[in-house]
Amino acid sequence: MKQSSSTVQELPGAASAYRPTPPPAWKPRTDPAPLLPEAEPHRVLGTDAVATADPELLRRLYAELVRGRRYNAQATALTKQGRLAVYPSSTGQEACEVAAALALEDRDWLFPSYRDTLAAVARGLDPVQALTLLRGDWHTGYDPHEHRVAPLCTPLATQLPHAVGLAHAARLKGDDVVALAMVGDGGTSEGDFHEALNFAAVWQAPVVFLVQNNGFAISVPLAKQTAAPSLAHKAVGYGMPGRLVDGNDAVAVHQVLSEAVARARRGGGPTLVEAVTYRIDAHTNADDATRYRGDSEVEAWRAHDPILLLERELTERGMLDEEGKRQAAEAAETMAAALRERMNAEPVLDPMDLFAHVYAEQTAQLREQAAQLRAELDAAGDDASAGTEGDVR
Amino acid sequence: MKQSSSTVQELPGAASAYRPTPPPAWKPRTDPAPLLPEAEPHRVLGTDAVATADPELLRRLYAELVRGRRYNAQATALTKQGRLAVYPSSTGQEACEVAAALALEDRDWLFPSYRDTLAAVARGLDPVQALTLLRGDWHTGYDPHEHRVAPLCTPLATQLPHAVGLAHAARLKGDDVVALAMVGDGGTSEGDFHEALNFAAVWQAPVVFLVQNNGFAISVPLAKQTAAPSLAHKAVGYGMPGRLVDGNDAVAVHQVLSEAVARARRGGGPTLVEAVTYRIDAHTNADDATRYRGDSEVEAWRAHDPILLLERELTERGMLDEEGKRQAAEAAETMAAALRERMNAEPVLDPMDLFAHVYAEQTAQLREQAAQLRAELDAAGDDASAGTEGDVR
Amino acid sequence: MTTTLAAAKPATMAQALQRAMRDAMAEDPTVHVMGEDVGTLGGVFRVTDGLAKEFGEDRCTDTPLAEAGILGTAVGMAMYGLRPVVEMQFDAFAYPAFEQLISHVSRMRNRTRGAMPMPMVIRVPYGGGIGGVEHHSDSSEAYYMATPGLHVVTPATVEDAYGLLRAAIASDDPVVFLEPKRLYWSKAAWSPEAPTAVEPIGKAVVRRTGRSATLVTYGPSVPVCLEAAEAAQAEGWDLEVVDLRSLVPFDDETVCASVRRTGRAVVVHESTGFGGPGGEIAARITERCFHHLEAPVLRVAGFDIPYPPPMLERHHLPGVDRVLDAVARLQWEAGS
Amino acid sequence: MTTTLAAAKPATMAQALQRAMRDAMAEDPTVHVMGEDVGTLGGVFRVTDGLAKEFGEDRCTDTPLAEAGILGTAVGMAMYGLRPVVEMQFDAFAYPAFEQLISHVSRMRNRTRGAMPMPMVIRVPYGGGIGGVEHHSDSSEAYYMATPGLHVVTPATVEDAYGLLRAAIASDDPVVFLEPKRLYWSKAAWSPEAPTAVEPIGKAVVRRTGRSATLVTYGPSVPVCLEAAEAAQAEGWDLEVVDLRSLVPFDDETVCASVRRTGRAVVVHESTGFGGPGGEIAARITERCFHHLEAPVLRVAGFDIPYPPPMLERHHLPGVDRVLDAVARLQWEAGS
Ligand SMILES: Cc1ncc(C[n+]2csc(CCOP(=O)(O)OP(=O)(O)O)c2C)c(N)n1
Ligand SMILES: Cc1ncc(C[n+]2csc(CCOP(=O)(O)OP(=O)(O)O)c2C)c(N)n1
Ligand SMILES: [Mg+2]
Ligand SMILES: [Mg+2]
Repeated sequence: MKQSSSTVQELPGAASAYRPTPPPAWKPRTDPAPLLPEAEPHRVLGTDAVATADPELLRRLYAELVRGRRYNAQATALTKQGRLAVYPSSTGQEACEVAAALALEDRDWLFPSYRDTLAAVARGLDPVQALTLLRGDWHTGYDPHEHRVAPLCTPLATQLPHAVGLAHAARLKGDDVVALAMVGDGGTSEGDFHEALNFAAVWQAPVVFLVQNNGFAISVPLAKQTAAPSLAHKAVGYGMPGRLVDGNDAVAVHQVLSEAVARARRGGGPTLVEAVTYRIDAHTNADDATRYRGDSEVEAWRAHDPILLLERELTERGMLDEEGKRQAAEAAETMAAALRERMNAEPVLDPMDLFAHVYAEQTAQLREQAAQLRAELDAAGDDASAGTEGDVR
Repeated sequence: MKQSSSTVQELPGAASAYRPTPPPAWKPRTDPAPLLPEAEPHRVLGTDAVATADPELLRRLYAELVRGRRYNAQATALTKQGRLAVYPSSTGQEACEVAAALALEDRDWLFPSYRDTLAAVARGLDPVQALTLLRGDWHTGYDPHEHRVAPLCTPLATQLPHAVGLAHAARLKGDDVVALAMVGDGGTSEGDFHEALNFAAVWQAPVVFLVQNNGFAISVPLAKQTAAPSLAHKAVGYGMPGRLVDGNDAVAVHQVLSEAVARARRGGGPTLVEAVTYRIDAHTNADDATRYRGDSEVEAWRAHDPILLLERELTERGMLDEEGKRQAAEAAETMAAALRERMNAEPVLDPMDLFAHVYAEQTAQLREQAAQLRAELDAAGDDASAGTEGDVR
Repeated sequence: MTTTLAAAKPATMAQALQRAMRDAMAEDPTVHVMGEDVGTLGGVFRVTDGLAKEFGEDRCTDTPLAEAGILGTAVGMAMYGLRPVVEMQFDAFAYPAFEQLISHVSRMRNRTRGAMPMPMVIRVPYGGGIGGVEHHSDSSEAYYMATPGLHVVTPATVEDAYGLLRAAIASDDPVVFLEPKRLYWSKAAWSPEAPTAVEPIGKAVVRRTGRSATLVTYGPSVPVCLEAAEAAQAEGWDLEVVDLRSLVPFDDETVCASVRRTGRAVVVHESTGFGGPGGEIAARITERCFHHLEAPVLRVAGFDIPYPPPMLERHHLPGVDRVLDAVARLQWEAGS
Repeated sequence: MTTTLAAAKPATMAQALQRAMRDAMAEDPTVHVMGEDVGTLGGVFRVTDGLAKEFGEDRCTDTPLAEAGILGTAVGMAMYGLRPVVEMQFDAFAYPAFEQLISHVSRMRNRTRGAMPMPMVIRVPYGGGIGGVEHHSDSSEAYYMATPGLHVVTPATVEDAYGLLRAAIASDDPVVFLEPKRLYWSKAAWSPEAPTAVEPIGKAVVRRTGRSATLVTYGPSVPVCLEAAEAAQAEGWDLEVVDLRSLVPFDDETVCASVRRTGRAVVVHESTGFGGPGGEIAARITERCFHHLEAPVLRVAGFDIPYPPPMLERHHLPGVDRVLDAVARLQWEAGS
């Protein structure tokens, strides 16, 4: 059974008369070269390329980044006050969040993960509705069809095939719609990531996958997650282009995503974009990041902050002065104050909602159970509006 | 929300004073170039490279291919006679099957799929035991530890993480063991394929993945399975080398696998090998291949038959004459006759085996159920040895 | 439209299922069939035979080989207003899709307060008795029953195969449609040119009336119970046979009406007994009919073991004798 | 070895579980802990805290984020003689691993006629009541119970957390070890320096003796039932509480002995009622104790709905009042 191939010997006979031909069915269908991502993360800020960027876009991005940062801070504060059950902050990742929202047309669809409330809000979603899940009064707090934002998705990477299916369905219906799906570096290890990208490429579905590589999956650093040259290199194995971008360069992210969206829209198929960024806060308020990373790493990234990068660029180019900064900050503050105020109101909940929308029509069994709960509530004199947490009794 | 990046305008201000630097944490850990597979499937037969091959290996491969082809034919015949429940033939793929077995050392492990009985037999497994699953008298008909052959695996790609785990465990224990796992082109679409390759690369586990790309997953052609340049290109996304080989060139497959095994053994980590081959028979005896492919395709592949290729080479080099062919055929015939004879004996089955090995110790519930069946059998005067199929009554 | 089924000949369950999809696809352009080998090949059981040819590959699609991907993309398609009819090739090969099924398909309507219903059918050939090797004969209905938000439906006759699948496709909720493999080739003098009506989901039917005891069953065990009921006459037992057809929603009314009348019940299914559907069924009968019961509700089920190899499966599957043995243990001496 | 737990202080269930793994790892070099965030972080519930530091990253490994991959590689490790202890981060995140669990982990011993046992523990934090957002509070035990070849174990006390986890790790069979999240921070005056004995798998315990009726329960519902039993005294009911501890194998003996004595039973769990564990439990009690029953075995369970959001979960979870309501319906007028 064993056979060592190291025993190299001269063979008898002349060199073979026939020439090798590839096996009949084999043909390379795609040239891999154009699929390979950039050698280094693509950047615009600080390069000559910035000169070709739309100034209005730059200002828009700046305002949204500042607002986004403030939103993250406000949501985190609400968590400390017990107004939110949990908040996975995207502080430090605002460039990705904002660029993802701005790269899409109104008719397009966004598929966010639990960390991407900010992208949903930047897309126009009501900030309070976007936080319903994390406040805990319902799962999805908004009608996904209203702003074409799929439910914030917690089971990792499971939203990716949804995006592919929706984009595919839209194309089948002849609609000019692109889906953009967001996932983290950790999420790329899940089987659903693989299956979604493969379906997208085979179907040439108009979908863009944005991986926010923020260096960690909770405590697990990228080096324990993958041995790939970059996450963008995964694209090659599906036959789609991979793009690598500096995720803290809002202009670069916006550019790469816009190109990918345009490509998808014109029938060019899916793209995988890896945005290299960093989660400045802990995984969520419940996490203790000091257990798995040092301050110096965080500090290095603070120096590469997305707002800082853009602010510096705009200031140097004379597009932003102190007054401009003040205005942006003020707009953010107004948003935060409104959010704070609205979130301080106790949500009015109806326990009978437990039985709503389980099925299109309530089953006999659920009607029985609803009646039981109704009776219990009546017996307890419950006014059905209390919104406090799981005191099980 | 919408922002068209097509509006390209000159920006005010001078070119930025600071130069772009990659984000702090970003460094390419692997150069992707060496991971990329060959541009065309690697071949040895018919090239000058064949001159460096070990003649003994060539003869050994030839004998095993002929025996393997005969084994496939015999098993298919047994199916027609009702002696096997089903047989997924590897006719046309014998080069992959045989090379996989011969590339391993005794202490190594093979993880076959349902199509790979031949590899298991070439590795030394008793041909009848290898067919137990397909005859239907038990699931796995052999002790996997005896020849280090994992159970033939039906749920697609699920054996791949097993191979990774076993190889990883062996390395943790300090054992010099490599695992070789076999999967089909269709199986590469499953999430388990992705997760297994990723774990293998992150752990640098000594494991080799052999994808037999035989063009079809039952009726589904490769073009509906993937848009990748080749399946071997998937390796890049995990940070492991991908190799592309002509799967009907037994010497080339053996060479590529041996190199990958050696690499794994010396701590170099996993390799993904795609062998381009063709399934000459239908998916199984129950399948009707005329529904999804034409004769001309099959004929083209018959001209690229693994036995033909090697036979021609050996003949041209004066290493094989009619007598040599006769001897190989005779050895194969002897194997087939023995197999036929042994498979014609009705297996002796004990229905009480239903309750064996469900748990290490039988639970009280299973004892009750076993007693029930015992009583039923006694009442029916069943001699407990009938081996006919599911006549439910 | 080409007519693939002859008008006069009796049809098989597989043909009736094909016809149900064909009719639904012809009526409703949002119905899309997808799965492994469902297109060109027409499915390994030929249940989707001819659909790709008739409606095109975009309506009946051979997907890549990845069950979570199939169900996951179907979710996205349903979000956009399509009605995917997904085929899982065999029971055990639906397992890779469980996360999508449990965490998304079953809950999407609820999670979104009704904004995103999941009108989707997941067809799963299930059960044994066809001589299949391991992983090809599982009865996985307990998993689906334990997942709120899903309907779980299974036909036992050719007519119901058509009528229930039509209803499942028309349903605005996700339906796990369990097809008893063993009955795919069962025939009825049912004319495919005049299909029977759409059958409502959630209604059991009494397949045989009787006074002594009720056999509560579904899917592949329905013919077994009918045969047992015939054989039981020799023992003087007049057995009623209830075919549940729908495990979710469960038809308490029909089942309890029967058991209250007969006073005795045996639940029969192929799935393993422990943790299987029979526990739920027996428990709810007991809760509702306790004072009518002359004996405990008994269960005849597959043993609590991994599904056995083909040559031993007949010892595992609940057959007529095992059903009769259970009926004999219904404490006849005790009562009415 | 560093001692991470103080000797005198009362310990939490999380600490007892950590201690069980630590002791097992110290005794047996083949025990390997693996999962998401189990190493450096010590797990999101800190149950594996300190293990990577003490035993090295090869013995307590942060894996890539892929549950099927975790369980699948664990299968391979078990094939090579290791004893993997796998952590699934939350109940719902075990679903991606179901195919590996059902098709391989549970059957490998059987498929190979005993040649390849799967000595493996799959730790799953389960259940609600902790204010978790969706997908963080599922009670998935019905899926595991319906899968032959698995043991299914769940502790309700700090002592059992230690004793049962030790037994699970020592078991030569795969054990799904369900850890009630809600009880992670429950405390006992149990000294981690003098751990209690290893508890046998498959044995229920009577947590409170009583004569009027039996509450059959497990895991997070045990404290609820004990509280209900106290409250019931005011109504004149003296309730017995049986903590199953092991759903598979099921301890018919202990349960039936209790119910035969009391003549009445209520099964209590958080998992949804329909298709949940209670059906099986009620059915088997009825089968075995029919003539001792004064009333049907009743069930108190979670409603048949997707697990609700944090602010509504208290209405879903079976609490003391709901248990007492069920006890009140045990037809007291009728009998003994
Ligand atoms: C299927 C699944 N497994 C596990 C988890 C638990 N979990 C939540 S977030 C997280 C880390 C995700 O990391 P990454 O994908 O990098 O996204 P990030 O949190 O960094 O944005 C884990 C393990 C989950 N939500 N879903
Ligand atoms: C998880 C799973 N899904 C579906 C199947 C059914 N099935 C058996 S073989 C097969 C095709 C496999 O194709 P490929 O991987 O190319 O291997 P080949 O049969 O060509 O050797 C399918 C779909 C299965 N065995 N497992
Ligand atoms: Mg991350
Ligand atoms: Mg193939």
